[in-house]
Formats: sequence, structure tokens, C-alpha cells
Amino acid sequence: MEFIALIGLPLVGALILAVIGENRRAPEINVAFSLTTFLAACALTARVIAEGNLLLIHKQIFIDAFNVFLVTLTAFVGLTTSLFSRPYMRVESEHRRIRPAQLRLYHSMYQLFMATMLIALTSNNMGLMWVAMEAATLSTVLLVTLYRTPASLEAGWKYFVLCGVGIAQALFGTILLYFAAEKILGAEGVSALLWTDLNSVKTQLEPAVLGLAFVFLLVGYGTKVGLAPLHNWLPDAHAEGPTPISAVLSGLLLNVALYAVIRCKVLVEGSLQSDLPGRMLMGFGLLSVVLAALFLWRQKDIKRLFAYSSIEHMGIMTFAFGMGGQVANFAALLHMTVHSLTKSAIFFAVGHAAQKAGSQLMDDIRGLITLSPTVGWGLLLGTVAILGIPPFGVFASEFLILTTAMREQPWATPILLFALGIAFAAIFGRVQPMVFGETTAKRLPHPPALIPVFTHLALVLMLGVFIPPSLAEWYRTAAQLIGGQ
Amino acid sequence: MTDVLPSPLSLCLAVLLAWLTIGVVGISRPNNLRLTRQLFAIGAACGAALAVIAALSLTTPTEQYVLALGLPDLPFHVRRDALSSVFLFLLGAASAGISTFAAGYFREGQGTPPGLLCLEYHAFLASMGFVVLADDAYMFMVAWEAMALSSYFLVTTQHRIPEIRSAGFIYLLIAHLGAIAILLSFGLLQGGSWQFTFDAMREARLDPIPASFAFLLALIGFGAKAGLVPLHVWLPEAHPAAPSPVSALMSGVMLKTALYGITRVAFDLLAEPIWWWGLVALGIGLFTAVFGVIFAAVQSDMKRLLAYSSIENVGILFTGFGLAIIFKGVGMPALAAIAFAAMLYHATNHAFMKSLLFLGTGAVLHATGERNLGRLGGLIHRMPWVAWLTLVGALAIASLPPLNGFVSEWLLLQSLLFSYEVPRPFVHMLLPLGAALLALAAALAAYVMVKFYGVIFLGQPRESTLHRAHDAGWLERIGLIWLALGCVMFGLFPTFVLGCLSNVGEQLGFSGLELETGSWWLLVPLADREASYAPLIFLGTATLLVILTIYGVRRFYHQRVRLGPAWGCGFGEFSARMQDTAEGFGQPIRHLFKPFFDMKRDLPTPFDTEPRYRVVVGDRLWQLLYVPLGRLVQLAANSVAWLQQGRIASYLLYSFVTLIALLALML
Amino acid sequence: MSLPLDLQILNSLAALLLLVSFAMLSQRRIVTLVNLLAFQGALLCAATLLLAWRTGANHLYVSAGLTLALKVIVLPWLLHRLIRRLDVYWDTEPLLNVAGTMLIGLLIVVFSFGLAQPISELASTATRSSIGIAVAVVLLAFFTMITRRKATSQVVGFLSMENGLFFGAMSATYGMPMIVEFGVALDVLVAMLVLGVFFFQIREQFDSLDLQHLEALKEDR
Amino acid sequence: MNVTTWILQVLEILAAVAAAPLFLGWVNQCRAWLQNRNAPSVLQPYRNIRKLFHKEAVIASNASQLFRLAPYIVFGTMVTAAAVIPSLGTRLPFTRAADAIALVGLLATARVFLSLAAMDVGTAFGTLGARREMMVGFLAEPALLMVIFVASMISATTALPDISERLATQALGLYPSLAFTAVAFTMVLLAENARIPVDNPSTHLELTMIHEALLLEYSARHLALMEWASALKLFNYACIGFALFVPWGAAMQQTPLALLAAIPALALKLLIAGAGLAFIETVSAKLRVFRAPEFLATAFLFAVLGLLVHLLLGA
Repeated sequence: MEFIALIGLPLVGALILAVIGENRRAPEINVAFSLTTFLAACALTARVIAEGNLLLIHKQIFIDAFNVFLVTLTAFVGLTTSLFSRPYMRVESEHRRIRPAQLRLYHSMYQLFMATMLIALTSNNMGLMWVAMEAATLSTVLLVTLYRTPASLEAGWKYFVLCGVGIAQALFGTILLYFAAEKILGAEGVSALLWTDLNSVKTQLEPAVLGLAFVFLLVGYGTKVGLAPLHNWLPDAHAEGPTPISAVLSGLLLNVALYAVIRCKVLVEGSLQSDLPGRMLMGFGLLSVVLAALFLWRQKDIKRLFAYSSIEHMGIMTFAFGMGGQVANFAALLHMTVHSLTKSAIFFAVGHAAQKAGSQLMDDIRGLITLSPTVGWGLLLGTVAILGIPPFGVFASEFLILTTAMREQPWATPILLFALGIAFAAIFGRVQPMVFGETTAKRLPHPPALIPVFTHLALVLMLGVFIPPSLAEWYRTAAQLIGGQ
Repeated sequence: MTDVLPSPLSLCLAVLLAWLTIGVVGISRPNNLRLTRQLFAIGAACGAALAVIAALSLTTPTEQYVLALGLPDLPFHVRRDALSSVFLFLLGAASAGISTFAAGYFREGQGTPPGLLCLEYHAFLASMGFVVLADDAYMFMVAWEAMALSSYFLVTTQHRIPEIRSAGFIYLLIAHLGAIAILLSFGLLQGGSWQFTFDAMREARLDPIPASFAFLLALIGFGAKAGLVPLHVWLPEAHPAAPSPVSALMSGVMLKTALYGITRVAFDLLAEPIWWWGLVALGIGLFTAVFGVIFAAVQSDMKRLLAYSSIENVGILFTGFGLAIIFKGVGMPALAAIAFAAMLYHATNHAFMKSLLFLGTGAVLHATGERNLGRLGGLIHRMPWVAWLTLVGALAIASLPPLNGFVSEWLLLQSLLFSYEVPRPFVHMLLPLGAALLALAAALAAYVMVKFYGVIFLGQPRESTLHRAHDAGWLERIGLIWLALGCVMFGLFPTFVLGCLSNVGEQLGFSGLELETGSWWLLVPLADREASYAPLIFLGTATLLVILTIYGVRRFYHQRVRLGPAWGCGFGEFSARMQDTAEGFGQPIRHLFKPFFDMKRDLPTPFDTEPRYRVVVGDRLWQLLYVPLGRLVQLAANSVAWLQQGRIASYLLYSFVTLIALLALML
Repeated sequence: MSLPLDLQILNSLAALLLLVSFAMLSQRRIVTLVNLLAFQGALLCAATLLLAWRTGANHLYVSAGLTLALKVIVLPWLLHRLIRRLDVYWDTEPLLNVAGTMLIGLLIVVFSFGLAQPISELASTATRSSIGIAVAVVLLAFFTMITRRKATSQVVGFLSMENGLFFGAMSATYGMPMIVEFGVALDVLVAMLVLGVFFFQIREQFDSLDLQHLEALKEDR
Repeated sequence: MNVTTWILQVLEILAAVAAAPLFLGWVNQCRAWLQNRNAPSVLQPYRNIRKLFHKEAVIASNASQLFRLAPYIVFGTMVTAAAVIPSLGTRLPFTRAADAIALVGLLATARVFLSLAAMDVGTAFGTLGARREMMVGFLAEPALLMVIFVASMISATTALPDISERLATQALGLYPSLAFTAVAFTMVLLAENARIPVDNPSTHLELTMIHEALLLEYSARHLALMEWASALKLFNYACIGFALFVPWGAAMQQTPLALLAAIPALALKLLIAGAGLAFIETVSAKLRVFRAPEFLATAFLFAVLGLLVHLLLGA
């Protein structure tokens, strides 16, 4: 029941908004649907906590601690983002940057995007998951190109092609997976694609095939995660789309993709009985962190800056999942949470800042604190949080990851820390002048919607000094599921 | 603890929480200046309470709590032992004076609303307290970085000034890099147990090599916060940038938390320090001391001058620290105890005197709006309170008897003096030279302070506006008096102080001080060597003699006095501009220590209608270390940039190659 | 070797597929490219039908139908319309000259055969030997995309990659479960539609589909 | 400690205060002889001081309290120093109040107040003098400290009386280390007491003067105290020198007789020392101000050599 609501609501919302999307109240409707979705997610969570894992609709849907926590997170960020997009899109349309038709497209695609992500998360069927992932790409491509500027078109095109090709690799991986599984589970029915069934027999699956399958899956979904060197679509897409979309892309879509990778990793590791997949993940992770940190030094566009920071953090998570083990997984999950919250909060603030300054170039954005204290502080605190400075939660996860890395992969620790240091210098050195100093810009009539920003930051802060036992327990079980040895 | 009173630790925590609450209350009414001032006053009271608690708890046994916060597997551990108590006392006592001053200091138009300032300020205080109480790596890091962050916000209070922005950036950057080093050090310290509580680290008996790495990393990390050369560059930028009470806190207290950290690591977590670590610390410390004081001598901004003097004192502290390690490492317990006690003593003293001086400059800044020594002068007539109280601080920091600065310096020299008995070749010859360097630093400090005090308060006003300068308000006076009193008391009763500090040493495995307990007025740190020092007698006699002479002169001779214009070697008309400027006063130093500076001078030519003389003294380390580093990173960034040429085909190629490579790997 | 006739036919179909991929790799005339794509689709469809008849797996008929509908009729038609509307008939000189392209193509084929070896040994299907060809087709298509400058030809490459995947699925496992098949087909269709929108947007911005216009967003400036 | 010892202590202090100008007079006289001028009386310093005391004090109108207070403080510190230094007896109660290092600190205090007072009126010369005085100070202090170190290494203590006792009581022998340090000490003494070659006490040529520049604004009783204090300073340094290098003759036990017996010894030492000082001043030429650092660096070098020699030979 909750599940039907969870998936159905956004779909319905997409349909409705596809019709009345340019209505003056459309943003509110959008919020309403996101809110109900979020409530459904909470209900579902409650049920999972109460009854344990769920298998629904002929085992097509599987919900366990791992994905239900992502579902809640997704729904929550979806809600706050819709809250944020209300005033944001208003301003955009008043500035004639988008026409009503585009507004309609935006709203309906927003809901559709939510739906696809939720399906991708909850689907037990690897094939279905693939379909949902692809759908998620398709639903956002047109959002990236919403402004129809040359840059946005280019970004959208790259996003489309690169992710399309990537996803194609993933499909081949899925085929191989199916091929390997059908030996054991039989071809009839879809049992051979159900993660739960695969998981139960993973040790019997043919290592050679699964190895190859994993490569394809990793390259495929990894492209969507934004792992270097497959990341090239990410900064463009983040920078050129409307800010709410940047927020959900980096706050949610990347998580979902990473989730897919991890699901596959669990199977493959089980079959290969070797830590090769883990090694691959770690390699990708480190490469992403280092490259992103270096790229940060060349940024002029604020959204590109934070897009690269997303790559960096995805790298950190990937590295952590690659290390595996109870603590590392725990830390990675925690990092997923705090990163989504913080990064989307940052993008909210950035959105308002860019609107106020009328430009995304960092040189044009100055003196935010004097222009609008809330936006300024939001951006500053968000940046501080994302840079992993206590008492914010990002530090908590990074602390765990680093300490585990010292134990498991001592060689990697200096590299990570080095990259983090560089990233710190780059990001902070660019954000500070935007927040502080004098400004010539004039205040905008619209009060910024900063409840989302500060709720997110408050949550992150809380996670930094106090993780509620229930939540911790939840993470633990999830970490177990992902195979804490 | 079974007695009726709550344990000191809980009381300390209560005070820290009180500070946080004060901050929150302050932010709730951001623009209410009256409320903010009252809050600062309350904060000062809390500080005093903390000082008292800490002082009383110096002799009580260690206590430990586990809070229900932090990570699920690593909740916050707090622990209070004698060492923490010392630094808590330091924090409380100094902040009591500073907050009182601040209550009268902060005005409108500081750039940041006072309520916010109140929050940042008290969060800063509380985080420093938590640093000292933390008993596991996670909480320590959290408190440590929270301290850096809150102080960063305080430094950037007047963020409209570009220099202050860059100062803040450098400050936070170096603080963060330091934190990374500390984190690594903790990673080594846990020594295979993978428990990050300090208890586990105490248990872990590290082998010499990892232990050494851990120590060096910690030295780098904490040195970055303390401002050891070459990691000092942020300090002279950031400390002056902050509002004076904050500068006072940063110089007076925050630097000491770094000392606390390294002490905790070296003597507590790594129970058995190796003697050559001390040599490293000592060397860096001495260099830092001389370096700092030399740069202080050539500054012409009064707060920068004080900041550099803080660098000098940090150097002295680390000298003591190094000595303690050396003596402990080679098995000379008595001297080790002295050096250690001297270090803690100096830390406390510096907290008082440097805060006093910074607050003095703050008062001057408010009265005149001027930080440049070249535009001050003669203020002793306009603001006598500030002038005379600051004099105490200046004399103390110049380490002149009978004030407190001298006692710690004296103890340090005492221990350094007998370092020739260290049973290591070369070392026993080098260390006495170290003593000479220390003496040089002390003497130069006197030079600096004469410059500082003389140029600001004595002579004639260099600007006409200075005649309108007003003296500090009563709250500010109370703050200054409190700190000055501290300088005097800690100078006059060293025996008591050492009595307490000896206990700290014992808790960290030093032998107790062999104080000659016979006479409370006479300080004999090493009973077997008759070296002794009696500040009270000193002061007593000196004052007695002064009074006697005055009386005698008055008694036997007339006391006619005629006021006239200054003679000035008979120059007819002499103006304020004839006095030595700050630059002029620094000139001998610039001349003697040329190699240290990179100097940019433009001298007037004889034909200039209005001759201008300008000299900018820069720090060579910028060019030598930091600029190249930045270039290197930029270079790396540029070199990876070609990866992203915007051509989709190449992007596809990347993923293609990646795919092929991984497949090949799998085969 | 005495394979039953149908298998021989299947294998020759597979060989043809590979050949077509090579042709696409070298072909620069976009219209021809699209025709080749359609032809590839047809081959795929034929193979599927044959397999369906051989194994009697009914769902294969469905997917054969899907293939026919999508890859032989709808998509080529769409593309042709696009080409006509945007009149882009020729791709400019590929980034790599034909000889070089062919050489690398050969290497890719060798690699993919080697890659498919272990899989084909495990495979129980009659068509196991053609798995290698499927992989080859995928990678060749990938490579085609890399070498092209025009958006349209890249799309064609993309679609032929889809074909390769489909062929792989079929020859390895007699196709995926129906639900997935439908999903994939749907996605491809939507993708095509999105693409159509795209092309017109790109067109109205740059009045050409030359990808060199799409190289503004980059780091090394 | 009974009353008599305290009385003796007070007497010793008084003796030192009284004898200081005499020593200065003696040095001047010797100089005059060596430069074959006809010498002023040995008592000339007393006369000067007396004259100054009777004069009416003229004080710059913009002088602060610090300016008036400084002479008393300087004088007071110098007397305290005299009390600490074991000139006649080593066992006097007061000598325990400070060891050699504290003594250096005490002298530094006097110097700082002198300089501050000089800066107070704000004339060009006052600040100039202060600057130079402090420069000489921070160069001389390390050297002086090294000298004390060597002595205290030999006698394993920093308390002056114990140093001199041990040096006096141990077997008479050649101490190369002490020889080196003695040279160093003499140079420091010259520098600290504003004698040629570092400064010229009898010039008011502004380019060269250091000590005199500090006193320019002072007159009458204040000047008298300052002059007296500087005489006392010279005397103290001499006594420190004796305590370190020629400790023989000072009273080891605190009885009146012993102290009485010690007086001629001290007088003899002072006579010789004064003559020597005068000789050095005569044969050497005044250095430029920025040669002074080199001069003191040499002193420091000698002290360090003494130290190393001691560590090497244990002698």
C-alpha cells in the first residue's frame, strides 16, 4: 500500500502537472505531491523497521534497510527541493528565462524523475532497475536543456550521449548477469534477474562471466555516478540546468547510480570470492577524488565548482564502499546522507545567489552576506560543511572513512588527505570572496526560500555531533546487507 | 566521587554549556547591544568560576565521563586531569578579564551584529574548553576544528577589508592542513587497536619508528596552530585582523591549546618520549623565538608587533617543551620536571600578559582609531589608566623581574643551564648555546617592548587628533586590572604556582619538583643547587629603597621644580615629527638581521619637494615556501585540464578505453 | 563440421551483422549509414525469428516483432525524416582515416572474441559461438561513435550498439525476460523521441549538427 | 639570620653606595694621568652629585610621571643589585635573594626604565639614545649570560656567592675557560657602562653618544641620582667581575671582623681594576655605533670559546 502510494503519487503528479504545469499554482501542487510522496516514504520506512524486509508484487519489488533509507532520503530531498524551486522558478519565469510551456515540462518531469529514481531504488529486478535508470536520464535530459541556451544544449547532448552509451554498457552487463544466473535459476520467469534470488545463489554463479558483467555494469552505472574518467558529462549538466535540477542530480541521482553499483558489487563479490571488484571501486574512487580536487582549481562558474565537489565526494563514497567492511560501509552510507543534504542545501543557496547576482560566474558574485545575510550564511556554512569541517556531519563520515583507510589501505590515506586539502583550498578560496566583501548588486524583491537550506544544514550539524541510535542501528543493518564481512 | 559537591569535571562542563547558552541567547537578539554587553559580563563571571574550579581541581584525582553524543561506536569521552586543569584555569582566568573588557568594548558598526559576535565569541571559548577536556580523537578533532571555525568567523568580523579576508582564508587553510596532520598522527597513535579513545592510545605501546612519525605529525599539526616557523605565516595576519578582545583570546589562550595538544600527545599518549624529539622541538622553538622577536622589532602596526611577539613566546614554550623531552629521554628527572613546569608556567604567564597588551592596544584603537605606531604617541597623558596598566604587561613580557614573565624565563634558563650534563655528544655543547639564543630573544623582547610602549604612550602625540583621545571605560579598566594583577601575582608567588604545577608533572610521570619548601618567599627549584630567587624581597627592597631615596632627597634638599619646554640639545623649534618613528626604532634590527627580511625601501631623493620614506619589511618564507607550493598545485591543475577538451568523441574514448582496460584486467 | 542448416544460417547471419558493423564504421554517407542500420535490424529480426522457430520459445517472436517494428521501420524512418528535415547527408572526414579505423576495428574484433571465449564455453545455447560477434558489434558501434563528428551518425552508432546488445542477449540466453524487453524497447523509443526534440533544438541554435559546435564547455581554456 | 647579619648587610649596601662615586673618580683620575692631563680630584663625582642636588630641577612641560619616577627606580634597582652582589661578604643574607640570572634581569630592568624615561619627553636625542642603549643591551646580555654560564658550570650553581666561594676554595690552578670568559666579561663591562670603545662618557657629540643622550632632559636631583646610579652600575659590574674571576679575599663567614678584613682586599681589587679600565679606555678608540655589535659579538665568541674549552678540558 505505502509502496503503491510511493511510486504512484509522483507518476500521477507527473501526469497532472503535464497538463496544468504552467498554472500559477503548479509549484504548490508540485510541493504537495512531493510532500505526500515523502509521507508515503516515511510510512514505508516505519513498516520496514517494524516488519523487516519486504517483497512485493511477485518479488519484483524488494525493500530492505539499505534502499528504504535511500528512499526516505530521496523523498525528503525531493520535498525540500520542490519547496526551494517554488520561489526560484517564479523568479526565473518572471525574468522571462523560461516560458510557461517549459515550466510545465519542468514540473511534470520533476515528478517523473522522482518516480524513476524511486523505482530504480526499490526494484528487485536488475532489468527493471536498468530501465528505471535509463528513464531517469531521459527525464532529466530535457530539464538540463530547459534554458535552450547553446551551452545548455551542449550539456544536455553530452549528458544524453555519454549516459546513454554508459547505460548501454550496463545493459550488456545485466544480460551477462542474467546469462550466468539462468544456469542456476532457470530461464522461465524473471527469477534469474531478481536480486534477492541472485543474492541467495551468488556463490554458485560463474565467476568468469560475473567478472565481465561487473566490468560492464561498473562502467555503465559508474558513468552515471560520475566516476573519473567517465565523469565528463556531470559538470556540464549540473552547471547548465536549472538549479533545482542540479540539486537533485547531485544530491540524489548520483546516489541512486552508486546504489546500483553497490548492489551489483555485492553479487559479484559473492561469486568471485575475491576483492577485485572492491579494488576497482577504490581505484575509481581515488582517481575521482584526486582529479576532481585538481579540476576545482580551474573553476570560474560556481555551479561547476560544486559539481566537481560532488564528483570528489562520490569518489570518497566509492572508495569507502570499495574497502568494504562494516565500518567503511557504515561511513559511506552516512556520507551519502550528509552529502546529499549538504550539497543540495548548497545548490539552493547558490541558486539564490546566482539569481541575485544575475550570473553564475564567481567573479560576478560578491558580498552575499551584505546583500542577503541568510543566503550568505547558508552558502558559507554549507561550504564549510561540505569541506568536512566539524562539527558538521561530513566530517564524521570522513573521519570514519579515513581512519578505516589507515587500517585497510594505508597507502591510500595520504592521497585522500592530500586531495582533501587541495579541494579545501580551492573551494574555500573561491567561496569566501563571494560571501564576504562589498557588493554593488541590489536586493531582489523575492525573499529567498531558505527553510530547506537551514533544515538540511541543521540535520547535517546534528549528524556531526549526535547520530540517533535508531538511525545508527539502521545504518548498521544496511552496512551488513552490503556485506560487511 | 561521593562527596556532596558535584565533581570538578561536571562543573567545568556546566560552565562550557553556560557559555554556549550565552551565545545562543545572544544570537536570538542579534542587534541588542545592551543585552550583548550584559551577556559578555555574565560570560566573564563564568570564566572566573571556571578558573576557580580548575585551580581547586589541580590536586584532585583524574576523572572521566562518556557523553551520549558523538559517533555510535565512538561516543564523546571527556576527561579532566591536572594538565587539563592548568589549561582550563588559563582559559578561565584570561577569558574572565577579556570578557569583562569586551563587555565595555564592542560597539555598533563592527560589521557583524553584536549578537552574532557574542555567539561566535562564546562558541570559541567553549570549543577551547572542549579541546582541553576531550578524551578521544573524534571529540578532540571536532572541538579543535570548531575552535578554528569560530575564531575564523571572529577574525573576519570586518570582512569588508580585503586584507582581513585573505588573512581569514590563510588562517583557516593552515588550520585545516594542521588538523589533517593531527588526524594522521592519531591514526598512528591508536597503534593497531583501532580504538580512537585516548585511553586506547595510552595502552598502545608504539615502536620507536611509528611513535616518532606520530610525534612529528603532531608537531606539524599543533605547530601550525601555535605558529611555529615556517607555519607561522597566518598568525601575524589573522591576530591583528580580529577585534582586540578576540586577538587577545587567540594569542593568549588559543595558542596554548596547541601547546596542550602536543604535550598531551608527547607525554601522555606516547608515554615514553625519545630524547631526539626534544632536540627537534627545541631547535624549531629557538628559531621561532628569535625569528618572531626580530620581526616584532621591525613592525609598525602595533597589533602585528604583538602577534610576532606571540610567535616569539610560542618559540619559548616549545623550547621548554623540547627541553622537558630531552631531559626525560636521557633520564634527568629533576631537570625535566623543571623544564616542564617552566613551560606550563610561561604558558600561563603569556596568557595574562599578551591578553593585557592586546586589550591595551584595543583601548588605544578605540580612543584613536589608529593602529599605526607612526601616528601615535604621548597617550600616557590622555589615557593614564591604560598606559600604566599596559606598562605592567610590557615589562612582564620583556621578562623583567619581579614580574611573572621573568620567573618562567628564569626557570627555563635554570634547566637549560645544566643541560651540559646531558650524556649525549654534541648535544651537551649545543644546548648552552641555545640558552644564549633564549637570552637574546628575551633581551630583544625588552627592545621590542620599549619600542612598543615608548612609541605609543610616551613622547609627544604624532597627530593632532590624538589630543581628543579618551581613557578606557570602567568595565575595560576592570578587565585590564584583572590581567595586570595576574601578571604581578604570578611574578610574586612562584613557589605556590610551582607547587601546583609539580603535581601536574607527577601525573604525567615526571618526578616531583624538589622545591625547597622551607621558605615560602624564596624560590629554590633545585634543592641541591643553591640557585634561588626571591621576587618578594626584590620588590620589597626596591620599593623600600625608592621610597627611602625619595624621602631622603625631599628631607635633605629642597624640592623646587620648574616646568619648561624640553631642551632637546638646544634645538630651537622642535616638533613631534623629530621623534623617532617606529621604523626608525626598528632600524638597528633591520641593519643587524638583514638576511631575515625581504625589504622594499623607497628612499627620498634630495630633490623631492616633499620627501617620503617608506619601508616594507616582508617575510622571505612566503617567496621561499608558500608561493612555490601554490604554483605547483596550479601547475598540476593546468596539466590535468587537457583531459577535458569538451569534445564528446574524446569523452567516449575515455570510457571506451576504461572499458577495454578493465575487461583486459578481468581476463 | 556438420552443423544443422539453420545453425549455419544463424552463424552466417551473425557474420553478416559483423560485416555490417564494419561497413558502418567506414561509411561516411549518413543516409547509407541509416540504411545499414535498418539492414542490421533486419538481420537481427531474421536471426530472432529463426531462433524462435528453432527453440520454439514464443517470447522470441514478440521480440522479433519488436525489433522489426522499432529497428527496421520506426527508427530508420525517424532518422530519414530528420536527415531530410535538417539536410545533413554527409559526415565530414572522420577523425581517423578509414585504414586506421579498420585496423583498430580488427583488433577490437579479436579482443572481443577472446573476451567471449569463456562465456561461449559456458553457454548452453545453440548460438553460443555468436556471443563473440555480439560483443564485437557492441564495441565496434562504440568505436564508430567515437570516430564520428556529426550528431546523427553518432546516434546511428548508438542504435547499432543497441542492436549488438540485443543480439548478445539473444544468442547468449535466447533473449531477456519479456518485461525487460518491453522496458528496453520503450526506453529506446523514448530516447529517439527525446533525440528528435534535441536535434531541432541544436539545429535552431547552431544551424548544423556538427559536433564541433558542441565543444564550448571544457576545462582547458 | 639574626639582627647583626642584617645590620652588616645594610652596612655593606651603604658602603657600596658610598664607594661607587669614589671608584668612578679613581677611574677618571687614572685616565687623566694616562692621557697626561692634570687630573680632577678623586672626590669630583661627589662634588658633582652634591651640586646637582642643590640645583633647581627643570622638567620638560610635557614630561609624564614616568619621567620623574624613573631616576628613583633606576637608583633603587642599582642599589638592590649592589645588595645582591657579594662584594665584601659572600654569606650575607641578601645574596640569596637573587642568583646571577636574576641579577642580569635586575640590570635589564634599570636599562628599560632608563630608556623609557628618555623617550618620555619625545626629543630626537632621547629616542635615539634609547634605541642605541637597548641595542647594546640586547647584544651584551647573551654574552654576559654565557660568561655566567661558564662560571656556573665550573661551580655547578648560578648563585653568585656560591660560585665565588667554590672558585675561591678549589685548588689554585689555571682555568683557560675562565681566562676567555674574563676577556668577554671585560668587553661586556665596557659596553654596558658606556665606556670607550662603545661609548664615550665624556662627550655630548650626538652622533656617537649613547648613555649621555638618555640623560639629556634630566637636571638637578634627578640627574644626580642618574649619575650616581651609573657610578653604582660600574661598581657593581666590577664586583661581579671580582666574584667570578678573583673571588679571593671576600669574607666567607658573616662576622664583623671578617667583613672588615675583606675591605682592604676589595679596595685593592678596585684600585687595580680601575687602573686597568682606564688603561683600556686610553689605548682603544671609540667605535662607530654599528661597530658595537661586532665588538659584542667578539665578546660573545670569547664566552662561547670559554664554554667549549671548559666542556672539552673540564677546566
